[in-house]
Amino acid sequence: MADLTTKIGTLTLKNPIMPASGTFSEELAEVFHLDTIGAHVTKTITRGKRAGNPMPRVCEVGGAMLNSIGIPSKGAEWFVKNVVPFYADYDAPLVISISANTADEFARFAEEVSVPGVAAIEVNISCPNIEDDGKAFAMRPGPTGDVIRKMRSATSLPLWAKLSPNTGEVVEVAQAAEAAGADALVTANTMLAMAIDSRTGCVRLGNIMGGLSGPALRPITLRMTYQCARAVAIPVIGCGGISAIDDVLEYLIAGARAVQVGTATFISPTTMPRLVRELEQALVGRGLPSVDALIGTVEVAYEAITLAEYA
Amino acid sequence: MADLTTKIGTLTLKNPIMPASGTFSEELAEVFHLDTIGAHVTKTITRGKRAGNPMPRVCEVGGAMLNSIGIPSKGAEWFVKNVVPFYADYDAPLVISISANTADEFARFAEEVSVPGVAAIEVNISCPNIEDDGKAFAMRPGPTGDVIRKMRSATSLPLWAKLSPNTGEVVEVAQAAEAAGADALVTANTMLAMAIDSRTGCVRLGNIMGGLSGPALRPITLRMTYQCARAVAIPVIGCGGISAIDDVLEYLIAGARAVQVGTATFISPTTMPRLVRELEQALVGRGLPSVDALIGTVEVAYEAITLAEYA
Amino acid sequence: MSASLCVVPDSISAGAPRPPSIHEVGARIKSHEWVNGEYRLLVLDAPASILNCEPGQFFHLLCPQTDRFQPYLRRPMSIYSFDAARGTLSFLYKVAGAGTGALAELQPGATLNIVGPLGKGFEIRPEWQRPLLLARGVGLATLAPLARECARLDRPLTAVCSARSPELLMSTDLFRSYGAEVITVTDAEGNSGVESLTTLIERLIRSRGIDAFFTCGSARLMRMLQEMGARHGIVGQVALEQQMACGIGMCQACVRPFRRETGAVNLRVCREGPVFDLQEVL
Amino acid sequence: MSASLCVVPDSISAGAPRPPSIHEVGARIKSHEWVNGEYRLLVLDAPASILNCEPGQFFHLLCPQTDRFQPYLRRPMSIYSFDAARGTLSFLYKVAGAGTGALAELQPGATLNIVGPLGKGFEIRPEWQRPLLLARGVGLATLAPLARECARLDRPLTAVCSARSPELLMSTDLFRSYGAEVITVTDAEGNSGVESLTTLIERLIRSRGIDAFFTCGSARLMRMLQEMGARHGIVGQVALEQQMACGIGMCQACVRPFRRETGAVNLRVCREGPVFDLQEVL
Ligand SMILES: Cc1cc2nc3c(=O)[nH]c(=O)nc-3n(C[C@H](O)[C@H](O)[C@H](O)COP(=O)(O)OP(=O)(O)OC[C@H]3O[C@@H](n4cnc5c(N)ncnc54)[C@H](O)[C@@H]3O)c2cc1C
Ligand SMILES: Cc1cc2nc3c(=O)[nH]c(=O)nc-3n(C[C@H](O)[C@H](O)[C@H](O)COP(=O)(O)OP(=O)(O)OC[C@H]3O[C@@H](n4cnc5c(N)ncnc54)[C@H](O)[C@@H]3O)c2cc1C
Ligand SMILES: Cc1cc2nc3c(=O)[nH]c(=O)nc-3n(C[C@H](O)[C@H](O)[C@H](O)COP(=O)(O)O)c2cc1C
Ligand SMILES: Cc1cc2nc3c(=O)[nH]c(=O)nc-3n(C[C@H](O)[C@H](O)[C@H](O)COP(=O)(O)O)c2cc1C
Ligand code: FES
Ligand code: FES
Repeated sequence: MADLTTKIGTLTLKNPIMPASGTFSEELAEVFHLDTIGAHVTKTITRGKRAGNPMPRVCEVGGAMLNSIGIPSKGAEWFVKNVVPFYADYDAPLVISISANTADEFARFAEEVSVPGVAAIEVNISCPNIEDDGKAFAMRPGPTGDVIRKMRSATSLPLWAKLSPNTGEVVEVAQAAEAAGADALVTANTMLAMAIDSRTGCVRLGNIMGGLSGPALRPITLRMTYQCARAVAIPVIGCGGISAIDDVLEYLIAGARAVQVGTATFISPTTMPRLVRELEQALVGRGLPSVDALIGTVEVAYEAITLAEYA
Repeated sequence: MADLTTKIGTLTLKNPIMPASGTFSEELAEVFHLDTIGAHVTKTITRGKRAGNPMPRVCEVGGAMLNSIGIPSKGAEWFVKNVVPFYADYDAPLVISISANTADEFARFAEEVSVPGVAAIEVNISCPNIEDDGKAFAMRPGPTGDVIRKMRSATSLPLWAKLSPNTGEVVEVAQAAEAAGADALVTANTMLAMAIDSRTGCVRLGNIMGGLSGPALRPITLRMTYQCARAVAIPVIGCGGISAIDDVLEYLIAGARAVQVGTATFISPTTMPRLVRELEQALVGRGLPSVDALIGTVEVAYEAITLAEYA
Repeated sequence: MSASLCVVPDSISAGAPRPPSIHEVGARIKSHEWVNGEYRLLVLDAPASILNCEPGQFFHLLCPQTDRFQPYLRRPMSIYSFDAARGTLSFLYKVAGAGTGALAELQPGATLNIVGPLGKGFEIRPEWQRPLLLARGVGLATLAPLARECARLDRPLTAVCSARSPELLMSTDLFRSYGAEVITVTDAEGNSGVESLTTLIERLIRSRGIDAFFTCGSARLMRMLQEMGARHGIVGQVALEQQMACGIGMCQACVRPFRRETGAVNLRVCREGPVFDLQEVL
Repeated sequence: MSASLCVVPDSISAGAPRPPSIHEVGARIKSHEWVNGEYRLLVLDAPASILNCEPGQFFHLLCPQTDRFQPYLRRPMSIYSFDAARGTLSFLYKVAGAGTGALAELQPGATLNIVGPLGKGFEIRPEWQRPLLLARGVGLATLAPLARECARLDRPLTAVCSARSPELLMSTDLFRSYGAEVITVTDAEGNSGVESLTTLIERLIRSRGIDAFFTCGSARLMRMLQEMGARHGIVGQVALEQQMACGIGMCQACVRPFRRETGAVNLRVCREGPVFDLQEVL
């Protein structure tokens, strides 16, 4: 037996495995008992109704996928009335992901969704900031800080800032989120990418560009997780390309206090409960008493490979 | 027969297939005749001697690789005396890749290597700018413009700016390079990434982080190629994850006037000559008279997938 | 697609722990044969847990990695037949691209990972006493369990089966074995066009008293039935396809627009479908 | 590693078009057997073009993609034997991780893509009349062609073979068939430690008049021979390993530091090696 609990600020999760926003919904309850996992994270919603992006919305690219789902949303009111109550019967904390066009709108929205049943708010700042020429908030420390600061004064719920890999300033963005009062970081969202059908000459997503997710993303988001875990004191939640237990261990060793599983759930809907089981086995196998004992234990090996001892 | 020539500014290449810097050297002449490909691009050099990064310098991650070779270099003088003459016997233009710590040093270096036998200079601006807190030049439009502008007045050779995917401002960087006088862009270098051996808990590269290359990079650099080809008037050379003819076609369709092949040469050293042959076949198969007829022909399909006609 | 479309369904299944009804299982391949130059029949040994299916439902198949093909996402396939007593589940599929290409390489004895049963199947309402089924291509697979259900419910069925050529007509013997009247039309014989079919089906409506349409496999034929249905006041259902990622309802990849009282709504083909009201399809 | 190390070799092969000497070919697997619990012997049908090899050279193998293992980079393997007359090429390898794990799944008849021959092999200088070979583990594979070369050049060879246990001693019969005097030591028997071996080899130097060392397979034993060589003025060569990407000399992944007159230099194991002067290894 190993202790799988992990603390994300004031929240204690029974284990560090949770879904990534947009790859989880109530329907998964028909596949496994949703209380096997550490938390529930909903698809990003906006305050108003939105249709999302044109078709096709997904395609596969050599062992990974691209999506340009966008953020279809039935709006805040509908969500609070219909979705939040669904999760009331579960123990796992409900984390809701929200998006907005301006920092003020983010704040107003955070207030509206700070209702009983919601344990934390994940802030999807990968969406375009209409006050900054459409650049995503998460591209720069300034706008990221603004969003989190305004939300911080609008709600007392924990705020998880979900960072984007589409920036050269991830450490500065992470520190800005922390300074502005974020309780945790999620590293990271999808990477902007594209595919063309070379036979037809057509782009393969209706929205032309979309987000890369799945195994191909892992080395990039793992790097971000490592960089952020060293640069901030708040917990970092790793996300990107996790499908096997080794991937989970890699993120925890790099410094993540928990991980989110996205695309892998599409490939195998039972991935998360399997990872919970395998994590326990892996800890026991290594003689580790707890998840905590593994987090951030990465070692740096500067040595040359020496001539192998074949013995 | 199809016309495979492509123009990169004032240079005419006999075909659009060339190596990516750091994945090509004189030794490849022992595998195939180097005049089968469109150009020769050498590993980045620095003016002074450098040892490169600690071991291990490479690792593989699910269908892709990470490298932290760094830029080992015997210096400019040695290079001009020993490497440049090697290529004199070939018709394909010699493109040499250089790197430096400051914009002025880039300019001085460009002057020094503007010797007979060199057809163009590829500017590797993914290296840290010691005057900008170690941020790579290619992360921001300002430093990129500075480097190219200073080099522009120091040499009359064509300048190819090699961009980095590690920025959220690729279009601005591309436009800054163009405005400062770059003759072409190469999109792109490797993406900063990391891997940990979950069994030992050690980072898998001596330099901790390294560059992701190979198939996993392609959707990202293809997106950059498309963005840049639309944003600038100078030629864009696609680079990232190319190993099959469909990948070449994808980049050309997206707007690249030529492509660079990197990691694929490690997996199969005969990749480039194969791609040249297959490109000719593909053009003929599509009834296209030339590479030009394919470049930038990407079509955007906004339509919903309609109910398939199974007939 | 306008931003005013609603994008998630109005009803959400009631909350709280229930026993799982969607299963991810490894099923052994019992047999796997070509039925013609394009389609293969895949028969699996399946556990009882996943054989509580409705006609029109589908499974999501994890096609294998092979040297030639490396599919990543799962591939949706309609149930061609399911038999809880014998413990078998089968699919009839066209070998198209990477996914089905890889699938086609699997040998009997191998294990295939499948998720299901998924989606909402056909509903044969009590007032639909004299149904007509119009199938083309893959629709000949999707509509097979419906024909069995019509037999079980004692509704005399007329099955109009269309294909490019007579060799590609599949399932017709199966339809007949369920007691259906089978009428075949093919491009090769020149009697499968919308005009010929309109004449044929108008005649069947009059002579057989058709009161419901079921269709799958052709957008063109679906539009034709919508139009005829509207004209004659005949309702019905259609099984649709859309590219999918999750197949379960999580990702919103598979939405299509439908006409509802409140206006157009986007519904998930994997969840609210794949079977929809014929007249609601936009 | 200090920044003052030189990093590319001093000589660059003379310019200009030459006929290719490194080949990428698909070779048919003739046989593929376990030789003990850890090692497999892979024999390929190989074209003459790639059989112009030197002992100590290696090939770069494209291990296949399997359901269990998806290696990406090639894997370097020393030539265990090559025979231009019979058209065969073989490798003796230890099943370790993803690459060799995937390799081990290949069946006779299958095709393996290989690149080579690569690197610089052993050089038996005229003045080296009484060589001693010290091999452990994989070195028992790498040094086999050297033993054959010693036989061809008529140099009486003493082969000291070390392994964890007697079952893991490979190639000893092969060494004997080349006329070598074979001495085996194992951890199990307790005679493979540096101390026992020092005593043994000191004795052999005296009794056999050993004038050159060849070694491969153990850093510990290499250090021991460096030390003894320095003491007795005996030179020699060592075959080294280093992680590789290209295997041809393009990527600089495989460098190691060596002692040269001008100071320390980094040399590429794939190109300037894998065989190096024993005393130059740092
Ligand atoms: C609910 C449902 C039931 C289906 N039932 C059957 C069936 O019984 N028999 C049969 O032959 N086919 C059926 N199809 C279509 C089948 O899913 C596709 O032919 C298959 O996914 C093609 O995959 P591929 O990799 O071979 O082709 P590719 O063209 O290489 O596929 C590329 C991508 O597009 C998707 N795609 C391609 N064609 C379709 C399509 N028509 N519908 C949805 N996604 C598609 C694939 O899933 C994949 O993600 C059904 C589709 C759906 C949605
Ligand atoms: C010139 C040369 C000749 C060799 N000859 C032989 C031989 O004849 N027989 C034999 O059994 N082994 C030999 N090796 C070692 C062999 O290459 C490795 O055992 C093999 O690459 C392991 O791959 P893997 O995927 O099974 O193991 P993993 O440990 O999963 O490999 C991971 C990565 O590390 C590299 N790697 C692992 N071990 C070594 C090593 N010892 N040397 C270099 N790279 C390594 C792999 O190539 C791969 O890139 C040789 C190595 C070199 C450099
Ligand atoms: C289909 C799809 C939809 C997604 N929707 C959202 C979203 O609404 N909000 C969000 O923050 N991230 C969204 N993501 C990103 C995931 O939450 C996750 O960050 C990303 O997919 C990387 O993880 P993975 O490689 O495990 O999938 C989506 C990803 C996918 C594949
Ligand atoms: C081992 C290795 C070394 C590299 N060295 C350089 C370099 O010196 N300069 C440079 O501009 N790019 C360098 N690159 C990046 C490649 O030129 C190329 O941009 C990148 O690998 C993406 O292409 P690929 O996916 O086809 O490999 C290197 C890449 C690899 C794998
Ligand atoms: S395929 Fe994911 S919602 Fe339908
Ligand atoms: S492995 Fe590339 S230089 Fe040696």
